[in-house]
Amino acid sequence: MENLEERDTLASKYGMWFFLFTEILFFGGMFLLYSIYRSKFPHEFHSAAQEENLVLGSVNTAILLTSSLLVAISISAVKKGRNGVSAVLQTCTVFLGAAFLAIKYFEWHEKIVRGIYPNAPQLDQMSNGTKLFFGLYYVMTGIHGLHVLIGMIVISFMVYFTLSGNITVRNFSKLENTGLYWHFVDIVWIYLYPLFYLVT
Amino acid sequence: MENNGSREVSFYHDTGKHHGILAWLLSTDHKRIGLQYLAAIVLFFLVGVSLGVLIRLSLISPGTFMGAETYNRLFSVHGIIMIFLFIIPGLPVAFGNFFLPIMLGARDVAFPRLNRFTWWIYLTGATIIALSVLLPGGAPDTGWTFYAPYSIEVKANVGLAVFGVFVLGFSSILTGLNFVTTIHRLRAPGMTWFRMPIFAWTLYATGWVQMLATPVLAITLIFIVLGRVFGVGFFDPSKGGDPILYEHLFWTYSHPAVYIMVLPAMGIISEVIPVFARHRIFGYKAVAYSALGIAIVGYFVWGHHMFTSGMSDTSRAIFSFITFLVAVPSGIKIFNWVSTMYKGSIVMNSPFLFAVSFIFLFSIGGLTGLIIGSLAPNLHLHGTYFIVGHFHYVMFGGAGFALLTALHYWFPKMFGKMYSERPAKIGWLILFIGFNLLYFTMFILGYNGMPRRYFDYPPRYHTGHVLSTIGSWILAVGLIIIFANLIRALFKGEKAPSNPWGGGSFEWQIPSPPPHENFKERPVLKDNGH
Amino acid sequence: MTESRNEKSPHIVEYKTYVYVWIALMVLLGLTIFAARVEVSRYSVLVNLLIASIKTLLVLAFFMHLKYEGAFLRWFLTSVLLILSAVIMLTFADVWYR
Amino acid sequence: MNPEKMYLGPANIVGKVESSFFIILGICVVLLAIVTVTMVVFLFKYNSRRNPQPSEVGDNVPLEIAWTIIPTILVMIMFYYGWVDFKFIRNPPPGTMPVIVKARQWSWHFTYENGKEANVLRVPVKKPVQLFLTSEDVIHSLFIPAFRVKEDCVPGMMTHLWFAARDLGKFDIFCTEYCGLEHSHMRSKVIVMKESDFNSWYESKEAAAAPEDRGKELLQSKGCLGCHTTDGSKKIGPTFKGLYGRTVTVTTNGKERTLTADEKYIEESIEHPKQDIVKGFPPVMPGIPLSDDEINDIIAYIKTLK
Ligand code: HEA
Ligand code: HEA
Ligand code: HEC
Ligand code: CUA
Ligand SMILES: [Cu+2]
Repeated sequence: MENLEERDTLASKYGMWFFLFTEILFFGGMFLLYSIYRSKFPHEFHSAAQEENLVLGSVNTAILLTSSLLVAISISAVKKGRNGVSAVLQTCTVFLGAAFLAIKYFEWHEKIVRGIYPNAPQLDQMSNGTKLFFGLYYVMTGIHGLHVLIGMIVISFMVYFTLSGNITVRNFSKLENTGLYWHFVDIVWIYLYPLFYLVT
Repeated sequence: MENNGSREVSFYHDTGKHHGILAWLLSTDHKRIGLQYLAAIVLFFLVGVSLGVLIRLSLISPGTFMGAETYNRLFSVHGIIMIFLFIIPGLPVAFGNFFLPIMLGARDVAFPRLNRFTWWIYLTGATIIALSVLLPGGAPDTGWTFYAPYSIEVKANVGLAVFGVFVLGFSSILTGLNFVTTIHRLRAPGMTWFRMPIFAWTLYATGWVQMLATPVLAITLIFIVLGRVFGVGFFDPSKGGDPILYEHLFWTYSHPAVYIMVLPAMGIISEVIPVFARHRIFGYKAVAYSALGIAIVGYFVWGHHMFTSGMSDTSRAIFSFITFLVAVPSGIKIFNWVSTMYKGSIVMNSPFLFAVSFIFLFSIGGLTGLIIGSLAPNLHLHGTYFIVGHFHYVMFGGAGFALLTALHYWFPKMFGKMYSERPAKIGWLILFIGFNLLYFTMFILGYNGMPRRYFDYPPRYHTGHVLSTIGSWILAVGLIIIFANLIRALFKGEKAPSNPWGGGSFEWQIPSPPPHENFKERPVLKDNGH
Repeated sequence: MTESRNEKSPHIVEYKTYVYVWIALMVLLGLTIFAARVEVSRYSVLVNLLIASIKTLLVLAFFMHLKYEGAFLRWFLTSVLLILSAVIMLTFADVWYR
Repeated sequence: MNPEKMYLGPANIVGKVESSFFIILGICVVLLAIVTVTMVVFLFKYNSRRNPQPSEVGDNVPLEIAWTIIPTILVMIMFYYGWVDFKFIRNPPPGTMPVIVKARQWSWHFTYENGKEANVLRVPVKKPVQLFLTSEDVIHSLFIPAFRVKEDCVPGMMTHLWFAARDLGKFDIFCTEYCGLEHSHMRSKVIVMKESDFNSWYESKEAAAAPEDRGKELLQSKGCLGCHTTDGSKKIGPTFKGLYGRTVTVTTNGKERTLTADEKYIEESIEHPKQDIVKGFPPVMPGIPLSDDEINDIIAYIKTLK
């Protein structure tokens, strides 16, 4: 049975992609709600989006795109046998993720102080479309943020594996799959960004 | 491949570093996991049906045995257990786990540890649901559909139950992912896609539905929890939300979910009929493709649960149209099964009896599905006992009977013991009679306007309810005989040969029960396996 | 169907390819801000979504290696996206005509 | 088919639903019979005792195509019949009599064009009536089995259905969307009256009645009697009989206290139902908006219930 003994990297890659497909439909449910409520309340969404901080949103986009670049290069590095380079790049990715979340924290904090959060008395005064916009904003960026957090944790493990020799030139599918996940999280943000910051 | 079973160690013997119960709970052997799932599934089935009997008991004399509050919780918990703990995981996790790798000629599934993990998630989900039933605050009383805004406002432990279902969804997604990858990567040499057993085909289609539909339920349930905890009003009209969107999202999952229930069942029937008819399955490719057809078309018919919901008339028409299309691939399967018997040499053993009654009962269930899938009749029949009749026919008469088929078909292989035929057949007959009395009456009740989820009802429906309840008692007798017979066989049954029925797929070429690594050497498929 | 049992030698994408892709992504980011701020037209939302989709394609093709994988995964991904859009369209068939 | 020509049930919709139902049922029964009979014949004919040797049968592509195409055509026919009748059922003729239906846990409330309110639905015979349905809390569904009509009452939006009754009499109204504890008792009646009877009811002013009578009427129309009785028996809430002056034990903010039910207390109980919860009852009473006058009328009526 040695045939089966072999590590089937293609199987794990398929597994990861299949998992990402489920993630697409998971976020798909939210995008569905967003598009329907936006088509019902175009003006409210338009004006509510003005509350968003375009600069912070754009900086965050740049951060995530850059982190994706680092992950991609780190995989090529491992394939070339440069584990040290790879580990440094991965660490940088984790820090970029942290920066993303920190900025997100300030954005949320700033809104919550102004009483813009679900069920807040101030928000309840506003129009229905505004309530929905911010409800969606918190839920979608929140769940996305959770994904970023999980990604950071997983990448931290990968840094450890890269340094400890668990990930090698011949056995890197763990890292590759982590990379896929991280890029996916990036893609979700690529869409969240125009939907919440640019619809003004 | 010759069979020298005596020298190979059956998977029941512990070989790893753990022993006893731990060796089972930590094992990543797909057969052990499958058996543990089977135990859980049968347990929840028995809990669920017992609740069903209580529902029936209350209905012969509302108010005598319980109050409205208890009744509402009863049918909700009955539905939640039956759907999310029994029938959606049901066939794939128990029989798929045990037999899919063997049928493909593999040693295990693609991700054995992930498989183990799904079992723990399943158990966690089940525990959370059990807590929601038992904790003070009250069992959920929303029905299994958790319709907003009621589910957001009500006091009972709905949040917990919903969270439990969410967790179970994870288990379901990962199982589907595991099986699909297994089928892609671990087929034995020579086993091309069109030489796979049909059961593998149906699990493949099911796996895709699990992966692509369940996440939608997950996010929907998160919205319910967020609504309850943080007051996020996506489905709350006073905050601009739209309750009908909840129904859309819920059924976007829950209709495909009914095919998660029935596709593996169809796979099992496609395995059993040819074996006992001593005849190759008729129209192999058509049966295989129709599984994919059901899975794909089934994704786009969810709106038929919402014909009276206030959805736009345009989309009602669209959904009704697609609903009718999904009947065609189901029909193809039925016709091919029947033709498989043509010019066969049929042996009427108990697995075959269950399989044949599946065809009959599922046809009734499916055809009544068409009646309610039609726009005008649905306006009358929606929300009545006609629907209750329909889904018990497809779920119990379909998937439930397939579970019994599989139990009787694979019992010798799984446990290495033979059960006695006679009690199994008697049990089957009683079950069949009781079943039809219990559920056919519901069609008549429903046609006469008896609404579902009713604790109390006008007296003119009383006769029907009494008949139906009597049916439930007969059915109970049948089930008890069947399970008693199997349990007896576990302890007292004769040793089973490796191929008692003369089956052709790989599992019958290895000893009963199978050895640890299934095959001594990788099997190669030479002839046409089915 | 191209399903080789194991990849022979891993495909290594050069660092600089990735850097070019990153530069392209950054340019698109600038473009999308520009489109949103300056060009205040009805179509700016559409333009923004279009740009987002181009960015996504770049990430998928290069960072996620889809360009170098077999056709299998590409087909699966396409079907998944088709299913999602069909679901969204069917739901809109309700919301728009209600 | 012209449903006006023949008698098909107590409302015009019945014939529509029924005809498509029976056409589809007919096709289904035939299909089921074909499948079952063929199967049973095979079971006997090709039983291993009678036919010990199976014979090889190759796949049959024309047959596969046939049983793909023919069922497709059949289901299209079924769809068609359901759909044409549906179009009739969903599109009322011009000039219907509108009635607004408000559903709430767990009672029905009907409002007519001239502002008349009731909790049973009175309609004139032969006249097309259109119901506009909505809900004040969760989703309900109005179902008149005898008329074969049903539509959900969704909070925050207006749905509709229509029918023209043909027979005089009283018919059940059920709620068929699960809405909580008393879902199965959320019933009412539709009363089909002669045109003249209906008109005299419709035009009648609620004779400037005494406050007690208005109170009684309000309890009816506001759905209080869904949960409370006036005869001393316990329903979901405590009975109104003898309420005024009764000593009640209530829980306020988790603390129990005993008090005597006076006007103030009853008014408070109605306006803020969640504040004082009577011992032994669940805190399920909804806040139902009532004007001060209306509350006074209700109290006046409760006072008469000794
Ligand atoms: C195992 C589960 C299962 C399966 C397989 C099905 C299969 C089908 N169901 Fe069912 N359904 C449920 C479980 C299932 N259902 C449940 C649980 C509910 C209620 C949910 C709730 O509200 O709680 C429900 C409710 C439900 C409704 C909503 C009713 C309402 O609430 O108003 C509708 C309406 O269209 C429907 C239709 C169908 C159809 C058309 C099929 C088709 O797939 C059936 C196809 C099969 C056949 C047609 C029979 C075999 C074929 C032949 C004999 C060949 C010849 C026939 C032709 C080609 C015409 N179902
Ligand atoms: C697979 C799914 C499944 C199965 C098998 C069943 C089985 C049964 N169900 Fe189920 N039912 C549902 C799924 C299922 N149900 C769902 C999803 C709903 C909708 C809930 C909702 O509205 O939200 C529902 C709703 C529902 C209703 C409608 C309630 C209402 O609307 O008010 C009724 C009423 O009669 C009912 C009855 C029964 C009965 C009598 C059985 C019988 O089959 C039970 C027969 C079993 C026995 C008679 C028990 C015999 C055995 C034992 C007691 C154990 C012996 C053990 C050993 C010897 C080991 N069910
Ligand atoms: C959903 C069911 C329900 C409806 C509808 C309802 N009530 Fe109640 N009511 C209750 C329950 C349960 C209680 C006891 C618990 C409490 O005090 O909240 C109660 C308590 C009361 C009390 C205090 C009784 C006492 O014995 O102290 C009054 C007065 C009252 N209701 C009036 C009304 C009026 C007037 C209406 C209609 C406008 C109404 N209720 C509608 C369920 C209901
Ligand atoms: Cu109102 Cu059920
Ligand atoms: Cu369905």
